[in-house]
Amino acid sequence: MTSAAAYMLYLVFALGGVGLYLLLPKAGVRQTFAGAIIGLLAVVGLILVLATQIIGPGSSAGFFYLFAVVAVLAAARVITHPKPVYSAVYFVLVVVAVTALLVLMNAEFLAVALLIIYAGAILVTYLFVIMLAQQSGSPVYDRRSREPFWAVLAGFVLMAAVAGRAGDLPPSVADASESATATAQSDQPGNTSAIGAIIMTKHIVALEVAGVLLLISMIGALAMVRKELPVETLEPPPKPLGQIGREVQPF
Amino acid sequence: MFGATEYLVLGSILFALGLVGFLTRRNLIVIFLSTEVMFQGVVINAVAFARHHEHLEGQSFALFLLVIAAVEAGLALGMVVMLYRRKGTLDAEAWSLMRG
Amino acid sequence: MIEFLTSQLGVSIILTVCVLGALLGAVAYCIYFERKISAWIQDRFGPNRVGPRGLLQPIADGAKFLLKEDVIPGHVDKPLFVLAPASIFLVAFIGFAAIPWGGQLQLGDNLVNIQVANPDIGLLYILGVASMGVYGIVLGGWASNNKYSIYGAIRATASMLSYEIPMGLCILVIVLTMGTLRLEQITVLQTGSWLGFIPQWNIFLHPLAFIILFITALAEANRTPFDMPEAEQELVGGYHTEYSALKFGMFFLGEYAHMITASALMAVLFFGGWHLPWIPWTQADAHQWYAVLAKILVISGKIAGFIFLMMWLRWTLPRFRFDRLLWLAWQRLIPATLGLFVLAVILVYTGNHQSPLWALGGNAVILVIMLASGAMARREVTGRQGNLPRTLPADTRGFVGSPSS
Amino acid sequence: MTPETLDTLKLCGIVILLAPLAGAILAGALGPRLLRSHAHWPAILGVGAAFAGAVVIFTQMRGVTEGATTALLPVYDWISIGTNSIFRVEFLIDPLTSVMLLTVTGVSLLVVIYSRDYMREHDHPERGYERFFAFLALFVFSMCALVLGGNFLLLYLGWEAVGLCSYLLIGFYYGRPAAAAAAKKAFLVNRVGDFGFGLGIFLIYLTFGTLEYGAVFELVQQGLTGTGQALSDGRITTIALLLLCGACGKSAQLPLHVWLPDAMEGPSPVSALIHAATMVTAGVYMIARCGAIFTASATAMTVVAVIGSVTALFAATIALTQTDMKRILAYSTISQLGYMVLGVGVYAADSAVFHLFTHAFFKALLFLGAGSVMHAMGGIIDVRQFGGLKRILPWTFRTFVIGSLALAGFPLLSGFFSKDEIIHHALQAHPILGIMGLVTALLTAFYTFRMVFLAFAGPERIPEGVHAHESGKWMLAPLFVLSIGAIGAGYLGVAGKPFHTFLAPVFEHTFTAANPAAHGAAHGAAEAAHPSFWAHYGLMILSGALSIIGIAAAYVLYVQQNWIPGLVKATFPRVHKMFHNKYFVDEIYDAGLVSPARNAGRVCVGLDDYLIDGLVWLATAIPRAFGYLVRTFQSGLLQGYGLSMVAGIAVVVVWVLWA
Repeated sequence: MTSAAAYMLYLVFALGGVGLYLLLPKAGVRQTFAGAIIGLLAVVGLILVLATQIIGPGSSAGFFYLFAVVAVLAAARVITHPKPVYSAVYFVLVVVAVTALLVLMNAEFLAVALLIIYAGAILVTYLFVIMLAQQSGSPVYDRRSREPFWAVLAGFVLMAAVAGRAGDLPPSVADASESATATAQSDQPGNTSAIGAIIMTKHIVALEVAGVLLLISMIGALAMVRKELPVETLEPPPKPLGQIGREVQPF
Repeated sequence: MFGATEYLVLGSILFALGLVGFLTRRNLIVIFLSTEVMFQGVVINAVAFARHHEHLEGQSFALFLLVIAAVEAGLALGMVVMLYRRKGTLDAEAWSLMRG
Repeated sequence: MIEFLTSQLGVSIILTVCVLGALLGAVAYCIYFERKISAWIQDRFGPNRVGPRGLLQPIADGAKFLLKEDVIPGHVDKPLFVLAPASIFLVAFIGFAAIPWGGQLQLGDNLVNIQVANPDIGLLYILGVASMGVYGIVLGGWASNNKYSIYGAIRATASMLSYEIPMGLCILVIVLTMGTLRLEQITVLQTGSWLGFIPQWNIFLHPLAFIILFITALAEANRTPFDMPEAEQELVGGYHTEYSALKFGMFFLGEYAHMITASALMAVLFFGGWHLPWIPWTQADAHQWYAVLAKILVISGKIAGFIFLMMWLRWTLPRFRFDRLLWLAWQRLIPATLGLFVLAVILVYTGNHQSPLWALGGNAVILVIMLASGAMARREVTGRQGNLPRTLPADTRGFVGSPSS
Repeated sequence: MTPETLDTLKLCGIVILLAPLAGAILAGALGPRLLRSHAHWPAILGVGAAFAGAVVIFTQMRGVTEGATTALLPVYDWISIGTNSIFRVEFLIDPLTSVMLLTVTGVSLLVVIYSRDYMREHDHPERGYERFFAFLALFVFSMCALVLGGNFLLLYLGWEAVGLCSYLLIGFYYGRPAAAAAAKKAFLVNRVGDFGFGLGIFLIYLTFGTLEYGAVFELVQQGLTGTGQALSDGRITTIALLLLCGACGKSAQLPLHVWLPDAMEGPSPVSALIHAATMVTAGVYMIARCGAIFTASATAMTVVAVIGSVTALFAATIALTQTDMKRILAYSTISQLGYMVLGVGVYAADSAVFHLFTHAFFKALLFLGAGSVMHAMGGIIDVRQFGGLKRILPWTFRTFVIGSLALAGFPLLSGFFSKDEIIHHALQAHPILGIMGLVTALLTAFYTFRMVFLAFAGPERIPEGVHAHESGKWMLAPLFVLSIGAIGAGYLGVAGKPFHTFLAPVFEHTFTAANPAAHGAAHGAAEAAHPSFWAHYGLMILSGALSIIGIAAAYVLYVQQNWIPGLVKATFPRVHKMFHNKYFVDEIYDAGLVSPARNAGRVCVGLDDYLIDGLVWLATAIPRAFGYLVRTFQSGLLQGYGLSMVAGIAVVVVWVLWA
C-alpha cells in the first residue's frame, strides 16, 4: 500500500468515526441523520479508496464491493440500533454478507458452516433470549451509550493501526506442492474434503479439544440455568401505555 | 491474482466496529452480539490469510473459531438469562459488584 | 445467444425461472390438493365450484390474497412485521437451487446439469438455507406484539431447533454412506440394483434414517402432528395471528414450499432421485432430451408421493402435546440418530457401508433398542402426565408472560 | 517355624488389619445413604474376619513345637530415610501377640454385636449409627496395628490411632457438652502421656539407631551382659520411665488417670471395649513387650510396681463412694489396671497378661451389663435412682452377678486366680506391695457388691416415666458368651498353667531369674517352682476369704442394715468427701495447671490482639492508603475495564507496527 493510500484510508476512517459517534444512541438531541450522511460518505470514500488505490481499476471485484458494503453497514447498524432485536437481525445480515465473502474466497465449506452455525443456531438463540427478556420498546439502557467518544477513538485508532499495515503483506509461505494442490482446488471450487483431511490429520487434537469444550459448555449452561435463583427485584419495570392485549396474565 | 489487502481492511473494520459496540452498548445481549461481529472480522482475516498463503490453516482455524463462538454463545446466553432472572434488567451497569 | 443458452450458466438461468414458476404453481395447487385430499378422507366433496372440478380454486384464492386489504395492525413493529413473511418466502424457495432435477442433458457440444447449481457442498447449502427458515417465524411472532403470536413463535423456534439436530444427523448418515455432499453425485451413486431386483436406493440401507428424516421434515414444516405453533384451540393462529392478505399468503405458501423442498430432499437422498427401479439409463440415451424429461417426471412423481403422504398424515393423526414433541426429539430421535450415525461410521470404517445386510442389521438393532427403551419408559411417561403442573412455575410465568418495559 | 506357617501368619496379619479397616470404610462411606440401619454389618463382618484371623494365628502358634516362637514378618518398606534407616511395616507375632489379638478381636466382636441393639431405640437406629460402627471398626484396626506392629513406630502409630478412636467415640454424642468436654479431656491428658512416650521412642532411636523390637532388645541385652555397646544405666532408666509415662496416660495410671472416669460419657459398648477391655490395657501390653528395657533398670521396675499398687488402692477407695454405675466400674478398671502394672513391676508379666486376659472378659461383661441397665432405664445410670432390678432384668442380673463375682475375686472364678497370682508375686517382691494388693482386693469385693446390691437387690425402684424392659437377643448373647469367659477363663492359669506355659518363651529372658537385673524376684520364682502348701494355697485361701468378707460386708451394709452407710458418712465427713471427690485430683490439676495455662493464654491473646495486630495494621496501612487512592479506577463495570484494555492494545499495536 502506498502512503497516499494509507493517508486516504485514515481520512475515511476518521470520517467514519465521526459518523459512528453521531449514530450511537445518546441522550438529548438526535443526530442520527447527520451521522448517517457522514457514515455513508465514509463508506463511499472507502469504496473509492479501495477501488483506486488498493484493488485497482479494471479488476472485476463487484461482488466484493457489494458484500463488503453490506457487511460494514449492517455491522454499523448492529452496534447503533437502539432495539436489540434489530441488532440481531442486522447481525444476520452481517453473517450472510460474510458468508458471501467467504464464497468469494473459495472457502465454501467454511461459508456454509458459518451460515448454519451462526445464522441457524447461535443467532436464533440470541433472538430467543431477546424475545423472552424484552418484548418490545427499548429501555433507557438501550438508548444511552457508555462513553461513546473514547470508545470510538480507541476502536478507530486500533482499526487504522491495523488496516494501515494491511498492504504490507508478507510473501506467501506456501511451498510448491501445497501451492499446487491449493491451485488445483481453486480451479475446481470446493475444498470440503481437503479441509476434512487437514482437520482430521493435522489438527486432530484441536478437534478433540473443541469437542470437549463444547460438551463442557453445554453441561455448564445447563447447570447454570437450571438452578433456582433468588429474585432480587420483584416489581416489573413500568409498562408503556397503549399496548393491546398485554394487560391480562396468560395463566 | 488474489489480493488479500482489501479483505484485511474489511476484517479490521468489522473488528473495530464490534469493538466499539462492545465498549459503548449497555445491553448485555448487544454486548455479546458485538463480540460476534468481532468474530466475523477475525474469520475474514483468517480466511484471507489462508487464501494469500494458499493453504488451509486459516480456514481450519476459522472453523475452530466457530466452535468457540458457539461455546461462548451458549454460556453467555445462559448467564444472561440467569442475570436477567436476578435483576429483571439486561443493563450491564446493574452488575458492578466488583466496584472498588 | 444460442451458445449462451446452451452453456451451464444459461441453462441455470432458464431452470431458475422454470423452477420458480413451476413451484409457485405447484405450491398453489398443493393447497388445492390438500383440500381435495382432506375432503376425500372425510368423505366430502371439497372445492368443486370454481372451474371444472374446482381446478381454478387456487387461482381464485391467490387473487383474493392479492386483492384483500393488507392490514398492518397499529401495535406491531412494522419493519420486522413486513420482513418476516418475506424472509420465510425467500428461504423456502432458494433451497431448490441445489436439487438435481434430471441428470445431465446433451445440448450440442455441452453436457449441462439440469440443476441450478451443483456446488461441492450442495447438501450443506440446503441445510444452511433451511436453518434460516426459523427467522420468519420468530420475527413474525415477535413483531406481532401479541402473546399468542409470541407463544407460537417460541414453540416453533424450540421445535425447529430441536428437530434440526436429528435431521442433520440423518443426512450425515447418508453423507457418510455416499461419501459426497453433491446431490447429483448422490443420485448417480444410487444407480443399479442388488440381486437384480432391489434398486440400490439408500432407503434399503438406512430405512430408520428415512423414517426419522420424514418425521423431522414434518416438524420442520410445522405440519400435523407437529403443528404446535399454530394450534388453533390454544394459540388462535400462532405466529401468523396478526397477518392477513398477501403476507398471510406468503406464510402459507412458505409452508408448502418447505414441504416440497423436504420431499425433494428425501427423494434424492433415499429414493434414488430421478431413478426409476429396473430401468437402467444406458450411456447412449442417458443424456438425451427424452431421458431427461422422463427423469424430471420421475422425481416430480416421487415428490408428489411424499407430499401426498404428508397430507394423508395430517388428516389422520392427532396433534402432539408440546412437551411430548420436544421429548420425542431429545429423548428418542436424537439418541436414535446418534446411534445411526455411529453405525454409519462403523460401516464405513469396516468397508461395509454399501452392504444392505450389515446396514439393515444395524438398523434393526437400533430399532430394537429404541423400542425396548420406549417400553421401559412407558410407566415413567404416564406418571409424568399425571404430575404435570397446572400452572407454570412462578419465575417462568414472570419471565415469559409479564410485559416488561 | 516352617515357611508355610510364616506365610499363613503374614496373611492372617494382613487380614486382621485390613478387614476391620475395610469394614470401617464401608460403614462410613456407604452407611449414611445405602446401608442405614444395616450399617453394623460391615463392622461385624470385618471384626469377625479379624477374629477368625486371630484364631488361626493362635492355633498356628499353639502348633509350634520346636524352634523360635517369634516371627518377624516384614510387609513392605514404609519410610526410608537415606539408606540405613528404613522403617518397615512389619508384624511381630509371638505368643503374647496372639493372646492379645485373641482378646482384642474376640471382645470387639462381641461388643460390635452387642451394639447392634444398643445403638437403637425401639429398633430404630440412633443418629450417627453408621458413624459409630465405622469408628468401632477403625478402633479394632488401630488396636490390631498396635499389637501386631513389629517396631516402635508402628506401635506409636497404633497408639495414637487408638487414642483418636477413643476421642471420637467418647465424643460420640458431641451434642452433649459433657461428652465433648470428656473427649477433649481424654485427648489432652493422653497427649501428656504420649509426649513422654514419643520422647522415649526418640531416645530409643537416638540410643540404638533402630526402632525394630528385636534389634533394640538385643542391643539392650548385649549392653547389660557387656557383649555389645556399653549402655549407661541412666539412659535405660530414662527410656523406661518415658515409656512408662505413655503407659500411665493410656492405661490411666496414677497421675494421668483423670480422663478415664470422664470417658464414661461415651456409649456403654465403647466403655466396655475401649475403656475396659482393650485400649487401656495397651500400656500393660507395652511394658510387657518392652520387658527387656524395663527389666534392665531396677529403678524403673520399682517405679512401675509402686505406681501400679498405689493406683490400685487409690482407685478402689474412690470407687467406694461413687454412685454412677459406670464410674464405679471405671474406677474399678483403673484399680485392676493398677494390679496389672503392679504385676509387671514385680516381674510377673505372665500373670499381668493373664489378669489382662481374664479382666477383659469380666469387665467387658460388667460394662455391657451396665449398658443393658442403662438401656432399660432410659439412659439413667445413677444407682440412687433405681433399685431391685433383678426381676425386671433377670438375665442381665444373672450375668452381672457372675461378672461381679469374678471381679471381686470370688473363689474359683477367673478374677480369683489371676489376681491371686499377682498378689502372690507382689508379696514376694515386697510385703507392703502385697498388703496393698490384699487391701485393694477386699475393697474391690466390697464396692462391687455395694453396686450390685444397690442396683439389683431390695424393693423395686424405677425412675419416673421409664418403661423398663429386658434387652434383646443381640445384647444378651454377648453377655452369655462373656459370662462363660468370666467363669472359665481363670482355669487356663491353673492345673499345669497352659496359659503361662504358652507365654513363657516371650518372657524367658526378661521377667525371670535369668535376667541379671531381676535378683529380687529370683528367690520367689524359684520357690514358685516347688511351692509348699501354705506358701501357695494359704494366700489363695486368704484372698478368697477377703473376697467373701467384702461381699458379706456389702450385703450387711446395703441390704440388711442400710442405715450404717449414712452413719459412716456422717461420722467421717472429711474422708467421705475426699473419696467422693476423687482426692480432689481434678481440682488440683485445675488450680495448678489449667488455670495458669489459661491465664498465660489470656496474656498471649492480649499481646496478639494489641501488639502483633497493631504492627500488622501499621504494615497494611501503606498499601491500604495506596489502594484508597487507586480504587476509583475500579468501577466494577465490564466495559470500563474493556476500554482501558482496548486503549492499551491500541498503544501496543501502534508501537509494534509503526515504531
